[in-house]
Amino acid sequence: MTDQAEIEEPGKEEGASQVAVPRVPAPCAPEDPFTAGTVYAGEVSEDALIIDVNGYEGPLDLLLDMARTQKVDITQISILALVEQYLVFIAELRQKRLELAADYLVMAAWLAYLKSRLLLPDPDDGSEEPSGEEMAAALAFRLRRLEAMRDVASQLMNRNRLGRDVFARGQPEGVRIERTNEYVGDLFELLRAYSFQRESRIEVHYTIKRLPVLTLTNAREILTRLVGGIAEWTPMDVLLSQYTRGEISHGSTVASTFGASLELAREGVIELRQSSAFAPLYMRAGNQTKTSGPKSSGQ
Amino acid sequence: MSDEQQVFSSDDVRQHVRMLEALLFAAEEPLDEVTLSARLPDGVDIIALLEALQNAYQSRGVNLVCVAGKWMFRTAEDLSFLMQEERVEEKRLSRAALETLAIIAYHQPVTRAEIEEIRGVSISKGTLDILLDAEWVRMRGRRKSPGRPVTYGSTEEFMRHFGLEALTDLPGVDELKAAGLLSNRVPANFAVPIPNASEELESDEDPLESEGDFFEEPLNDGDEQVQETKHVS
Amino acid sequence: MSDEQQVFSSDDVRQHVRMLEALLFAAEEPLDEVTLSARLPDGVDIIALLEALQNAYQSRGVNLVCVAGKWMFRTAEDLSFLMQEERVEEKRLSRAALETLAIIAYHQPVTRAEIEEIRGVSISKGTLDILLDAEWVRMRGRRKSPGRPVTYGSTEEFMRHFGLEALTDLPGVDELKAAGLLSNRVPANFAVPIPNASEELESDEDPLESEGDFFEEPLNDGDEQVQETKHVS
Repeated sequence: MTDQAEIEEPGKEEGASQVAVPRVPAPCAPEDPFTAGTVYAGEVSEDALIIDVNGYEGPLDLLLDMARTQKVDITQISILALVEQYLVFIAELRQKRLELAADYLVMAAWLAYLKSRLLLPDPDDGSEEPSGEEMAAALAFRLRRLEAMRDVASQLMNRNRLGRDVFARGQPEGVRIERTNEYVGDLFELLRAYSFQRESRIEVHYTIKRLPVLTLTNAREILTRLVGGIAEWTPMDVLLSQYTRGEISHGSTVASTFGASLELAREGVIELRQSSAFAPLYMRAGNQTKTSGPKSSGQ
Repeated sequence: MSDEQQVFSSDDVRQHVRMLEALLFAAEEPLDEVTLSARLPDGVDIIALLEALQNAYQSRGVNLVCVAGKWMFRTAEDLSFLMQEERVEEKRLSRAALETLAIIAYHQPVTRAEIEEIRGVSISKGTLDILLDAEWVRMRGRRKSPGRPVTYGSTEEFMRHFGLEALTDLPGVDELKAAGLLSNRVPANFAVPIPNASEELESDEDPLESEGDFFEEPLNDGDEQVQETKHVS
Repeated sequence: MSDEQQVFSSDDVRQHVRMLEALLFAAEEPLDEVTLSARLPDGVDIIALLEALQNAYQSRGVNLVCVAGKWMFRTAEDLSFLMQEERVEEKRLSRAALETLAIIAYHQPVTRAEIEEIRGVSISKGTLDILLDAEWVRMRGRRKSPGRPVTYGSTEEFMRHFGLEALTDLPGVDELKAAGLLSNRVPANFAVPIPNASEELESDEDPLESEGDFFEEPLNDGDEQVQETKHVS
């Protein structure tokens, strides 16, 4: 009897929509119900779940087909007879095979309930439940509405359709869009291009200035040349003073000479000595220049 | 520029009709009155011109028709038999698709659940796809109800294909309306809404969100999930 | 089946004209008389029908025309303006075109070879074409030198477009420096010519021949050939 809840909420759309029956009876809509089915393209429904029952598209479809077999105007059908027919049909099917789509079973249950409501006198207890007649009318409404949709669908398909019965112009000329390019330029751009271009073509002779630095290579050369003459410990500053020239910065001279001296000391060409950090750095010709003994180098 | 109706000589009017005729003949798609006016001299009475042209072609092999509020020439209906060679392979619609199309056209805006309720059966995924692909059906918006399901409606292409000037031209729509058969429920007073094709959303529709929902739509509106689960179990 | 001309009532003929009209309208390509006959009832006088239809459309916005033995509807020629939508697209000049234009403006009359010498690069065929098309550059005459190359100069349109009252308004070296366009390091002998504003040919120019040269002009002046060969090798 969960169906009742559905009946109480006719607007509910979800889930077991098959039992959500409108509660107000439909008016008569006499139409020829028996032509509608014939025009449909005979494609099989995609819905494998529903097709189970002899190709019917759901319980409403089955009911509608049964109503047609009553060979009367759909507004004249006996709902009770229809309900009987449906219940018998479903019962037969269930005997043959158990796997019947749930939709059909839900409908069967609801129809069984409807049947009982139609056969028994309405309980005059003032309940909100719709009467058996209201339920029957609501079912009839749904059947007629479905039938009406089938009918108009076929009417629609039988209209003069574009591309089938009536045709648009085969060679529409369309609107031709003529594109014209209009070049724009402004004077500034023009002058800039000209100036840039002219200037880029000016032949210029460059003299590359010497950088005011003593390179490591130069320092090494100078040091190698000088060191032959210094057998005694000589402070580096004194050596530097011999070749520091005006345009070369002192810092650069010190740095490069120091670097070169480390290299030469490693090679044993000179020896270095420093008593403490930042104390004057002394150097003299290394052992290598006199003997080939082990080199020593100090920091 | 000016909206005022000017006085034109009959020669002028004849020339305006010629221009209209040329424009409509050449057009690749139906043209609305605004577009047509824009290409004619200022101040012409476009409606009167269209009527004159329509009358001139009334009995000819080609007729001027208005579909979905736009004007186009097309071959006369009674000559359909002649046009077999032009006919393109017809899309064959399944019964489910046909019914769904009719329900969408007559009941729009309508949700998937409502379609299922009318047909008494769930719609398979492919059915709506076919109709959307054919450009006969479009997603209109979302119903302001729990789950905010997508609402569907018909398209201009639908109107063009079936030669409908407006949705009120749908066959039998007045009778169905009078019979209350276009109602989702059966209201006591049978005040039934006519199909609504307007671009505007109904008061109970929300616009489709342009973001986020795109990939979930059109196939997974609220009830789809339930459906899918059912199939699997 | 039968080639005999049958006798038709005037209603029949009217209907045949309608059929012809619909066929020609819907056809995706022009149709010849044989094809048209095959789709009309046996024994119709296709030529007479086509003529009748052609007359009916004579003064309309659309005409029935026969092109290469095939029939088709076409927009009336006097209304073709309606079918055209002009769209002007603004384009900026390429750097090469800008430089060439500037050189022509300052150094005119100048030959192609001279432009190339100043630029240090050869000019592509398209560059001069663009400037000639834009009507900023014109051919003035021919240099009295071997090969008699064409000399180029600027046009009035050039002055109008770039807002120059006279060619002598083009800035000189000092002004270009002041504008920061030339650096201050340009050598003292660097000169910018004062453009020659006169329409008259220079003493070393001949007028362009109006005959004979037509097909060689404007794109194949003397040095073009040399240039091309150079490119290939």
